[in-house]
Amino acid sequence: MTVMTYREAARRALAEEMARDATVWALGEDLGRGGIFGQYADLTARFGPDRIVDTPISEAAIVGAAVGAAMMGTRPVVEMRIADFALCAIDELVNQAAKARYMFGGQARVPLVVREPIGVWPALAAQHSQSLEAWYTHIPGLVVVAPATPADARDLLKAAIRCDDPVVHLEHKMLWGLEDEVPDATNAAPDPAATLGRARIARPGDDLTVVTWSRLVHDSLAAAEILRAEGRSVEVIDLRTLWPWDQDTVLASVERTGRLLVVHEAVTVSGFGAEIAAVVSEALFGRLKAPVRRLGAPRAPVPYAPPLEEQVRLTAADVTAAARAMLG
Amino acid sequence: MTVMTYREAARRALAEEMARDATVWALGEDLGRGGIFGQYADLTARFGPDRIVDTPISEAAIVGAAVGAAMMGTRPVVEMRIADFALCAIDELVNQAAKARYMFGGQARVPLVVREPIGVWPALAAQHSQSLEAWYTHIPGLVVVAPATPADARDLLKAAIRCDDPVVHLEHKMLWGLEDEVPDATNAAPDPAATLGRARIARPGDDLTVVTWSRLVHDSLAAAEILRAEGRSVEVIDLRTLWPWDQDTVLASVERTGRLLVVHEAVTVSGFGAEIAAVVSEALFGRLKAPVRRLGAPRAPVPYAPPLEEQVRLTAADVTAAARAMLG
Amino acid sequence: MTEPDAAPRRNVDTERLMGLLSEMARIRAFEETAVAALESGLYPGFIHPSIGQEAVPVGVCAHLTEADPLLSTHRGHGHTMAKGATPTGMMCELFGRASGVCGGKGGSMHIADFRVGMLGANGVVGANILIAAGAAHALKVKGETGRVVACFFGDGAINRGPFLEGLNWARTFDLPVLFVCEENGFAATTRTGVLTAGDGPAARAESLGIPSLTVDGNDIQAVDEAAAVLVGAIRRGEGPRFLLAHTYRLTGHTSMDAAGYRPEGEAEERWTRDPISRCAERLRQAGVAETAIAAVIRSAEEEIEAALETAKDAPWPAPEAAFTDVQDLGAPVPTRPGGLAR
Amino acid sequence: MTEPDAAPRRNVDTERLMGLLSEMARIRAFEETAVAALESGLYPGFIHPSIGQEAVPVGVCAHLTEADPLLSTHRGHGHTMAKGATPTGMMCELFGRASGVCGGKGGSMHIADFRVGMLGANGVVGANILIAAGAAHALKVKGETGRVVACFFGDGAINRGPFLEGLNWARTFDLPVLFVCEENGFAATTRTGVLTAGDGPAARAESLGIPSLTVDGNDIQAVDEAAAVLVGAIRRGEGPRFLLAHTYRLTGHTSMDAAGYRPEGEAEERWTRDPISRCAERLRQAGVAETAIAAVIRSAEEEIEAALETAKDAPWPAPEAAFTDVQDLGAPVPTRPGGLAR
Ligand SMILES: Cc1ncc(C[n+]2csc(CCOP(=O)(O)OP(=O)(O)O)c2C)c(N)n1
Ligand SMILES: Cc1ncc(C[n+]2csc(CCOP(=O)(O)OP(=O)(O)O)c2C)c(N)n1
Ligand SMILES: [Mg+2]
Ligand SMILES: [Mg+2]
Repeated sequence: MTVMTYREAARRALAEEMARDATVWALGEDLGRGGIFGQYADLTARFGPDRIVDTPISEAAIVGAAVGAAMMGTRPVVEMRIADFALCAIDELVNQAAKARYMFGGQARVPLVVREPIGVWPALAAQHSQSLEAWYTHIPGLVVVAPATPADARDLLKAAIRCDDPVVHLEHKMLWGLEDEVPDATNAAPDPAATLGRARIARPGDDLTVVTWSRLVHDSLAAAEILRAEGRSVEVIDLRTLWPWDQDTVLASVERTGRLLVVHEAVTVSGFGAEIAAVVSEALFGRLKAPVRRLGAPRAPVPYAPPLEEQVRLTAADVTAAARAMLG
Repeated sequence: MTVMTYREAARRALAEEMARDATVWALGEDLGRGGIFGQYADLTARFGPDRIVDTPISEAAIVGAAVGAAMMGTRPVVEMRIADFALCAIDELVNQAAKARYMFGGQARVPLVVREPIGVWPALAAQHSQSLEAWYTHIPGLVVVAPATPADARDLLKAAIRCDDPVVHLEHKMLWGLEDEVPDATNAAPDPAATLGRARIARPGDDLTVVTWSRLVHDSLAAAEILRAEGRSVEVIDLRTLWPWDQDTVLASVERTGRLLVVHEAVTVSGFGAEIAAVVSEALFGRLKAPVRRLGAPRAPVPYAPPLEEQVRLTAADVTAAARAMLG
Repeated sequence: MTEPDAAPRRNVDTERLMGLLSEMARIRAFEETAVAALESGLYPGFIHPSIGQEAVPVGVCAHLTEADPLLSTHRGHGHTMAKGATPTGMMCELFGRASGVCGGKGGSMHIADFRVGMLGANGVVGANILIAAGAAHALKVKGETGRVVACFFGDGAINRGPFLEGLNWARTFDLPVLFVCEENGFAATTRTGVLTAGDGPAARAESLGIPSLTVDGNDIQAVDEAAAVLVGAIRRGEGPRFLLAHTYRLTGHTSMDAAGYRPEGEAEERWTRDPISRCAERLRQAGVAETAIAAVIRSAEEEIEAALETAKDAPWPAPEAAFTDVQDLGAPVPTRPGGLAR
Repeated sequence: MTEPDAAPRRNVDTERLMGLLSEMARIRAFEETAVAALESGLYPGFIHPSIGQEAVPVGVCAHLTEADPLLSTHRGHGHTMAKGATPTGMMCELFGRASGVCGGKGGSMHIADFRVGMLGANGVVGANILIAAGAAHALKVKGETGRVVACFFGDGAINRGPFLEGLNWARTFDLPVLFVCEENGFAATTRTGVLTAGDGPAARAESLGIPSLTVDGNDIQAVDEAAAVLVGAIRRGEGPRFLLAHTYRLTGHTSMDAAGYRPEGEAEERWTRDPISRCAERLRQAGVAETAIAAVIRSAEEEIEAALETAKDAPWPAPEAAFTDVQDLGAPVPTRPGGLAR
């Protein structure tokens, strides 16, 4: 066990994979100075500028080139800087990366990882704050990952790099500084199939299941703690991987608790919570004690001013209130 | 009443709006030769190349320029040719068009219409067949429209052009040739607020509600007809507008029938059916006779060969089977 | 045409130059005040100061009226003020107040002041180029002649696709746009030279058929003169023009960036070419009294000081404002207490 | 360097030229057969024939080996065959059969044959430019020298952002890519000249620091010679190169397009500059017997005829194939009967 930040865990994961496999490389803007969140700090000194590649401001080319490089047998790790900028490279991700293997009848493999820092960070406003994970879950060919803890920041990134299909790897801007214990890893690290697609019961409980991911895992845990004082037992599931998602773990939990609240930072409407709610409502029809509820952002862009931003950013208090309401 | 095609209805709608309002103009590739589906036929002769604008192959510029032109008081109608190519202009649509009004505190208005021909058309394969309506419903600031009939191809396009916010207008490739009666319109045509967001009960029924849109309205109607022979009464709701969507009509229907099947051509996972299923399951909890079911495409790209394409394209038989299964 | 500054200037219109100095001083005062206020925790986030680059927007906007739309960038305070916006609305916006020019919803990266034709900063590098082309296209559709759209962007933006698509568009449709590239040597922490192939922004513009001028962007007179030529041509209906202005970002990329990636002495050396000092020096040489120059600068500082005081006391936006101006149909419905809006 | 064809050629390597003729004839036969088969309803959809443009891929690919990756377009049959693919796998793919080179999943717009280094046609104009840059970047990352990536695209593609981003990328990182622009005068039904500002593809490439050659793309010897120069430079590690080949699309945009937007006589006039006839004529002038030329063409036709027959009888893919090769984790699970896969 070592205590480290989410940033450091992710940084080490990349460094270890690069040390292990010479075909792994990273590309993105300003990586040579450590990346804007420091998640690439010192990697250029270690691996050189040909493997930690500073790119022009050319998001389409960053992803498009990574597709070609992945097809040619390397494993590019693409840094998008801010998830919103990935919208400048959607053709490359959705029409090219996600479909190449299929369209070409299995001739191509596209083992690339697209790292996208998501979420609200104070005062970044509408064009730097989005969480669009639901979009990626809708696209055949993509794996979608969203670590919430330092341990997962490491293990899921490693698994993503080892995955032979394109992975959208969503790291939350507010989590970079989060410190927690990270189990010492053998370097013979995660097999993608054993790691991706597995949820984690972050806190066991009996009265209500909260399914969440990324930043809101922590707020949900805080809410669960508050509710414990009120005699309520809330199970918090950190989904970790959104596609494929761990239906077994979620369904088993909700079957037991009878109540499901899905919590995410993204806009509620057509968020990934809708998919979970639809699946669970169908699978456990007649066995739920309450309707499945979703707690997400209103369908509004993220505003700048603090009192406005507060209106669209979920907090532990929001989760607590929603859970309390469901528990009756 | 005049019988005309979906193509012709849409063509006339645009022509009428252009005749009525000199600030309405259209831009896209090959429009001067009528557009690839003939939906702009003869409009250049009537309105000239400065209002039916042939553009370079520059999707980002087509949408980006339309944003600027809309902010400057014109009403651009953008032709994306094939919905999949809109993925080359997602920043322009999502980060710019959808957010400008909000970010600038109401100073900007962006009255643009983005026309995107969606759906599977024989043998177009993975990069020309997508239906990504769910994405747009997830983005604050966008109105999302998907007409299924010639009458709506006209009325909804007119309403979209008159709408003061950006509208994503999804026309199905397989519907261009569909003929049907179109009520004679007064030229004092649809008020957006009275037209957009209103579902249509395409066929009334009592045992099951099918909510659908675009091409699958017709297959759902065919399924309802087949099931009538089996003594089952199926209500088919053509949603028409996906955002805002007509929750009142849908909830009233499902409350009555007790059963909901959502049918769409898009991939099921995180499709807009998930949103509808989640809302209805929550709102009518305990009052449903069966779990809400979704029928959509598997999470696979659209393949080329006919026997493969058939595996991912829904038909009336699929709707019939799913409805029959729900009716027990 | 390069570096018209190289040759000594024949005559100096001191009145005009005093006006330009004043505009530059106002921007400088705004940026310095805004940085200091941010560092004191008076508002959240960060800003991209344009300290050292003031001559470019001031020289260009001297040839624009409020009827001429302008599209700006993340580093847009200078463009906004040069375009005629009052600093108070912008300062209040930085402070996230209801009286901010965007009602507190946009912040520094999304400043806009439509009253003076400033149609928006942009948080996405290069996106404004397409919007500018479209704003100009609207003028064509509406048959309006004589108006000019100005579009500012950095030397990093020329590597994004919209640069190609937007310039090709403007030339193809012969639209009245002035593209202004502020070559400050950096894209965030990266030297733009290293990641820009070929002969740079102007060569690219020329390859797209757009005539260009290249100037010392720290020489306000050079910018002023070049802008006069280019804007004049555009107004006469000759289609788009391109201005490449060499300048230097005297601060870090953001107010939080110490710019440790710059070799020691570089910024210091560049400060000696600060456009404001150079302008003042030229005025002195032309016989303008030191007191007159100081008065202009002092007055700029006072104006910004007043804006700061206004912003400090300005009321916050009402929470419900988070849900307005999203869209007319299907707008979110506020539901607090008991949860957020849907 | 322009139009090297203008000057009469000194000596003709007839053996080489016969080989090139044969390759062109194979492509021509493939396209004509594929169009006819489509028109007879033997397979669905449409194709983009490259009739009239055969000299470009043949001349370029004569300098490539199977180790050299190639990225193609929607109009990619010629590129694929010139790269060394057998016509049978491609014809079966058009027919949507299991023995198609993509197992029937791709079709004409997504042909790929990785065995010969053909890494994919593309249904999105310009997208292949970025993929090509990246394929070359992989060679750099892996430290492989001497291999060359070829990337074909049309004159319409140069107005998309990826053209700028991809060429800038290739030059910035000094990658081994040959960019080949097939200027056939059209983007679908639109004249490219009308919507392309500036001096065209080569001028843009040069502005991005990429040396270029411009040739008569209907003169196989000119293409062959220019490709030799450019590929040689790239193989020696000199970075990217650009080839602009003037050609003409002798058919409509697709097999369904009657091209009524072309003035009468234009296509007829252009047929007189057909690269295959010109090549044959040059061979005749060099003393090659008419029978030898006819034999080459007949043999090409026979090869394609055989491919057609194979395709007609080839088995369909199993329905489950619709669900394979999506992704390893989270792949769809076939559930018919009783519904589609989830
Ligand atoms: C599409 C996009 N990519 C990346 C960024 C992050 N970013 C913001 S400013 C900047 C540097 C821009 O450089 P330049 O265009 O030269 O403008 P300058 O900051 O020098 O004024 C970057 C990379 C962004 N905002 N948008
Ligand atoms: C991004 C994108 N926009 C539009 C299209 C539709 N389209 C297919 S081919 C074509 C014309 C391409 O012209 P060019 O690049 O010159 O190639 P050519 O067809 O002449 O070989 C167009 C517009 C597309 N496939 N992709
Ligand atoms: Mg810069
Ligand atoms: Mg062409």
